[in-house]
Amino acid sequence: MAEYLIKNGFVFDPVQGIKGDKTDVAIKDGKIVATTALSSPKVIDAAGKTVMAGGVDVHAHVAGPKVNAGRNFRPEDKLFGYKAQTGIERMQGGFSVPTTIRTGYNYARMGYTTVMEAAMPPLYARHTHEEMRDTPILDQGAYPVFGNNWFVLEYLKNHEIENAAAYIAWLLRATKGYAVKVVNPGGTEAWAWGLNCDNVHDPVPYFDITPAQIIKGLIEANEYLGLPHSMHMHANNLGNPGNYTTTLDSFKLSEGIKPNSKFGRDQVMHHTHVQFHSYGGDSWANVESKAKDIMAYVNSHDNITIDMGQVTLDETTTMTADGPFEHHLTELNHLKWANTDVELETGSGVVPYVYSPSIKVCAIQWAIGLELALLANDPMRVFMTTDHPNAGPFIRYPRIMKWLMSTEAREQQFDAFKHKDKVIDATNLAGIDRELDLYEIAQMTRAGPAKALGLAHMYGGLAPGLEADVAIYDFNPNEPYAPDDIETAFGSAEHLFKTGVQVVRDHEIASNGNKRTLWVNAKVNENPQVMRDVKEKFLRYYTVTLNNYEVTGHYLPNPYVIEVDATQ
Amino acid sequence: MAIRVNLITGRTIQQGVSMEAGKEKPAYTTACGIIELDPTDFKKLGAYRNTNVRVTSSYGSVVVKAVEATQGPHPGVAYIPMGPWANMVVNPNTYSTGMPTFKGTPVEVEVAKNEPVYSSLELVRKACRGELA
Amino acid sequence: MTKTVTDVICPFCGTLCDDLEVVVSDDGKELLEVYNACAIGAEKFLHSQAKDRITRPRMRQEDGSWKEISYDEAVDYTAKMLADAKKPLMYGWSSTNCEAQSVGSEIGEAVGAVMDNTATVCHGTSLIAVQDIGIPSCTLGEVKNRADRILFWGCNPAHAHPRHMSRYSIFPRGFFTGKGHTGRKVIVIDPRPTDTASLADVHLQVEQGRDYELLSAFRIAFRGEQLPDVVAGIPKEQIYEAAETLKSGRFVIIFFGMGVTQSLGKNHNIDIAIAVTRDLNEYTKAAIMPMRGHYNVTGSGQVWGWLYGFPYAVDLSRGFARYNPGETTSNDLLRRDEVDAVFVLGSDPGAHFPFSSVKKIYDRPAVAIDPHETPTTEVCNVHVPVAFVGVETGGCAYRMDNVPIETRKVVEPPEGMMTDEEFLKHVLARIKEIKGE
Amino acid sequence: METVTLTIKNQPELFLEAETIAPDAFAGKKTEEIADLTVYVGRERHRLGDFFEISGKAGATPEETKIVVNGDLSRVKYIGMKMTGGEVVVNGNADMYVGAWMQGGKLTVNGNVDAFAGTGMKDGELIIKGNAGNYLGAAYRGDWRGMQGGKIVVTGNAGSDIGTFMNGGEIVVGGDADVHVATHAEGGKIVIKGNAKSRVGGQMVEGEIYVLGSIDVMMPGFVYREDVDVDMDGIKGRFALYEGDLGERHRKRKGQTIYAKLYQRIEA
Repeated sequence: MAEYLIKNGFVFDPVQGIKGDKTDVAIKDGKIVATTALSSPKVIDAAGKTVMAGGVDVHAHVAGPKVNAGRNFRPEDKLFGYKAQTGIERMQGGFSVPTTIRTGYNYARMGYTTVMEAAMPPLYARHTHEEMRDTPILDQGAYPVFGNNWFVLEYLKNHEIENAAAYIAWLLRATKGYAVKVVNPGGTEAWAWGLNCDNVHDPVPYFDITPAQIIKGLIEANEYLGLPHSMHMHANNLGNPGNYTTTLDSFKLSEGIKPNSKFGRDQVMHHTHVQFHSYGGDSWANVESKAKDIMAYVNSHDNITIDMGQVTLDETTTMTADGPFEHHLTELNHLKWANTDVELETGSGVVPYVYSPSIKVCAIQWAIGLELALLANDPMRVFMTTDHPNAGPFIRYPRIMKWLMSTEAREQQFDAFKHKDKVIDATNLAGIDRELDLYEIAQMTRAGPAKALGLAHMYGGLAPGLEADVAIYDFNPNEPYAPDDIETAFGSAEHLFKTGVQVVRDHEIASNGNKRTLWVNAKVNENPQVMRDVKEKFLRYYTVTLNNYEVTGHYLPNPYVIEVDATQ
Repeated sequence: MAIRVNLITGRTIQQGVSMEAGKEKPAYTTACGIIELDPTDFKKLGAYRNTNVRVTSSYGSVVVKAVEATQGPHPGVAYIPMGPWANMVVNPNTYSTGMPTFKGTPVEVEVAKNEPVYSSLELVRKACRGELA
Repeated sequence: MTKTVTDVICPFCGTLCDDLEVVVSDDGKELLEVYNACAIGAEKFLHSQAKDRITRPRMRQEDGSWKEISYDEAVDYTAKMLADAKKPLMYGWSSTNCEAQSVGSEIGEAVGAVMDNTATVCHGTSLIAVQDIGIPSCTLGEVKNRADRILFWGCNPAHAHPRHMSRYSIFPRGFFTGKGHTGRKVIVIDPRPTDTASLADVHLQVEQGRDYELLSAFRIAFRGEQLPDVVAGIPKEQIYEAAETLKSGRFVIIFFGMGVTQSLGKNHNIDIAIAVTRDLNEYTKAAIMPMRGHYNVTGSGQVWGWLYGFPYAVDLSRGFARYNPGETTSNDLLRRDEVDAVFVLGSDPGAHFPFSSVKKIYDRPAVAIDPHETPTTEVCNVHVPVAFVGVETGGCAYRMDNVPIETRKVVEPPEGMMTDEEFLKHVLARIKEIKGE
Repeated sequence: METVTLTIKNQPELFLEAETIAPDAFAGKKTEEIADLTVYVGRERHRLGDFFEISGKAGATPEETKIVVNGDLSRVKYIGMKMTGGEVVVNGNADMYVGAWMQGGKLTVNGNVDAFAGTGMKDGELIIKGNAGNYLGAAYRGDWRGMQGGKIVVTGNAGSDIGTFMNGGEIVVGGDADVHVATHAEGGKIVIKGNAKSRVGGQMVEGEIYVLGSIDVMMPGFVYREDVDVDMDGIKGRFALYEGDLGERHRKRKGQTIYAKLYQRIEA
């Protein structure tokens, strides 16, 4: 493999604590190495430019059945937005739900190299892997959903942590999954009867368990196994006025639990797209930001990480395993609604949504997301996401950077709102003058998510030994710039290296890369009861046989297995 | 004597089995080279069961064997299992949806005792070469 | 000695049963018995053993007779035909695996083809409806475990999806449906008293072609509004009663088929059936599902979905993907003379398109890839026989509820025979050569 | 206003995709530059000039540009697509997508057009002096924003699916209409001067339909309210007013449910 020396760039690397100093970065055999280890490198002159590790997205919906449902049922999302094939680039299409090819290329164009698919229905794991396989460049993993799974509900009803853990280990292996995802715990099972669980104490119909028991039990099972990532949480009551209390109740279920992981993470719960969970008021008429309350809790509890779920004010496509929420949404906007309930496991819904700057609630949502990041004491625990494509498409990350880094940009956006004054009244953002710097941005988009994923040994920084995922942006932080310069520069990386391969050269896609799929192989003690339960449920309730369930072989042409030993 | 009926097409299990066994085989013709008519329509037509009939629509014409409806009664509605015979006469209009109107074609059925029911390959071949009457 | 292969997936219909048992000879060359399959599925496995099977590519001669050619010659002919065409149609893609669909898509991109699958004459209009109104649906296990109201509208699983009723819909005992059949109410709406209707509690014999009006009447009945005395041949009392039966269920599932997708109104019939399902979710839980025909038509819609964003009728001719049924659909393209070559794989348009379209295939350079001799091979210049997917080679397929299942190879194909995927890879390589890449 | 005249001299082997035949593409260009505009036949790129004799010159802006297209254009798609201003006159039959996504100006076809004319139209005037195909003034697949504004006038008949997902504007059909009129419409006005078949106003939320002739099968969700006198744009007479679609959702204004309105003439 070629050696590269990236010289004289302004480097931002939270892993090594480098805050914009002129530093050289050396690449050899797919890894970052000491500059002295190079023999005859190709030299990239990065003088006057910004150099960071490849971006890491902790939460995006980019592959799998509901993403494809979103593509296939929205031809209008692709109208006139296509990009023709040129050179090595295959055909690309789609705005809010891009094709897999465009997904890979567009992340790379922003300098991102690792993207986690946030919700994989286990029965559809093959589909998810097929899409990831056809997403070029990126390293990816997918989180199977557990929060409404019948095995989990039955084990945790009786607090059988060891059995739950054995089942999790089995399912991660069967689906080639990466982490434990929880979406509206109990609520999606309730939705299979057209019902929901509105708070952490609202019991799940028939199963005689509360969301609180599911959440706490899954955190404990996750720590029992010592998985790389923590339990990854989408709480009950998403998107409703007054829901911040449910969010705080959910946070509190992690209290007193310490991480048990040799992968270097400090949290036991990652709560995702918190913007959607930080609403006060009791109706859409008086909805208001509760980001301060939420961040007061997050700032004072080290065992929690969160991501933003920033609204980008675009027309987009919402999609989530929170089936009842999507039904609620289609009742509000009357747009087309797709739903799939998945036997014994989960559900999902998809509805297009227009976040209009002329609608007060949309503007309030926009402000809340930014508040979360700007009120964060520790940017290593608060990550940039749009819950793509739910709050907006991921291609807006550079715009979010602009908003976070510039009060001027925020003021411009406030001025563009139809109900500016009401929005200011209902939120805190206008009173926040913090402007994040690129080091903090690197924490929120690189080092932080990598650490929370238990992948700090691979991603998120530029220390020797890490994967050679390196982005170079045409942006000089030491010279004056307009807010829009940030969006322009970080929307189009000048160069990008992914595991040592140059995938973007002079702002153009230069290679389809060497994409890998990450999954976690957790070894546990033999558990005959769980295996008996698995056989029984497949025999009686599933519509595929057990022998046809496991994802194998060619679905992961380039797997990267993370081994965990939880035998004891 | 000719009767007018509303033609629909679709799957039958015999159509499925014989199709998988080979569309070049006689069993496929037996399964699909037929028209299922309601007993009342047989009466109007004045024909015995298992008589060859010519089915004609605005879009084409085909000879098939008339048999009694297996899933009836459905007076005024006739059924030819999906396949090349039905497709000689169905309405190809897609109404700009891509989908021909396979179901609901007005057809005329008349007795054609002495005309043969062609096998699927013969039928398509002859029709393409303009060799059908 | 023989051996039994279990958990075999049936590559016939969208039911995609995965519990077949197949007995093969010890050397894996002969398939002897098939258990658990329906009559059609069993025939599909057994036909692979036919002694008169065509095992080498053939080219049509001037006099209309066939001449055997090599796979290399077939690859070359196909590649040249596609590379020479300004706008070739690549149709079928339903009786094959996702791996072949994926390679076929790369060919389509290379030559600027229109890619269309059998949905175009099957559930294409359902896909249009889903684009207009969405679709609340579920997996088949949800039906088995929860559904107590089963409505079959314009479909006849007793003939088209023979094991559907026993595996998923009418008869099975599931987690919340321990009583099986007796705990469910079954309604069939069809212009004929079909064999499926004979298993139902209620059959409404709708006037053919008036499904849209009847479905609309259900919506009116749900809201308690006034109905005309008779709609689509059904007295209003029966409509109110059926509407009440649905509303009073705990979990309603509507299955629909060609009876509505191919009748007057087409996508609108499905659109309003989905609206009925949406309405029912105001009162109870309801889902709706198309009875997909070919065992992997769903898969090709998924593969094109993630590659192009459209489930069928994808026009790649300008270097990017466009979609508009009525323009980019096979029968419209053929009728209007919009395409200048036809490639068929995994389908039989010769048997299943209106004859006016079949004639257009005959009038153009055309290649058919199919294990069988069919009316399509009859109108093509070259016929390339291939191994049966799901019998002689494996690969991914998607069930009618979009659940992906890996099909199994149970027996060796005849000596020297290519699979779809292998043949397509050769064609792709040859096209790249021709185009000088 | 300057005029550019195109006369077709070579028919395409397949179909010609010519979205460049629009005042927006021509404005500010000389004849030779217009001839160099790109058109497609399948995957092949060609020059507009390969298929048309081109004379005259374009105005500086679309508004100052008139295009006259002569000859048999029944194999030419996308004429006037997305035009924002100026004028296009087609002397002959044209294929699909005439005036699709049109935003302004005037487009006249002295002949018939195929399907998808005026798809997703926002504004402007589209006049078809012959018959129109299916999906006249309808939404693009999946889009809930169909025709938003402007006016379409067809002298002859129109096909199925007129004004699907219509939100505004007006469509007038001089002759008969095929099945499905104003399906899913939430606004706008459609006038059918001849006869309609069935599925008139199915799933309609809001908007108006006038039918001067017969309706083969009325939707069950349209209920007769009263007879009213209409005198509108030269249409006069006594009409039966139906409201619907009763099966569909409707918004309320001041406690009153707003239905879609279907007027059928009972006497001239």
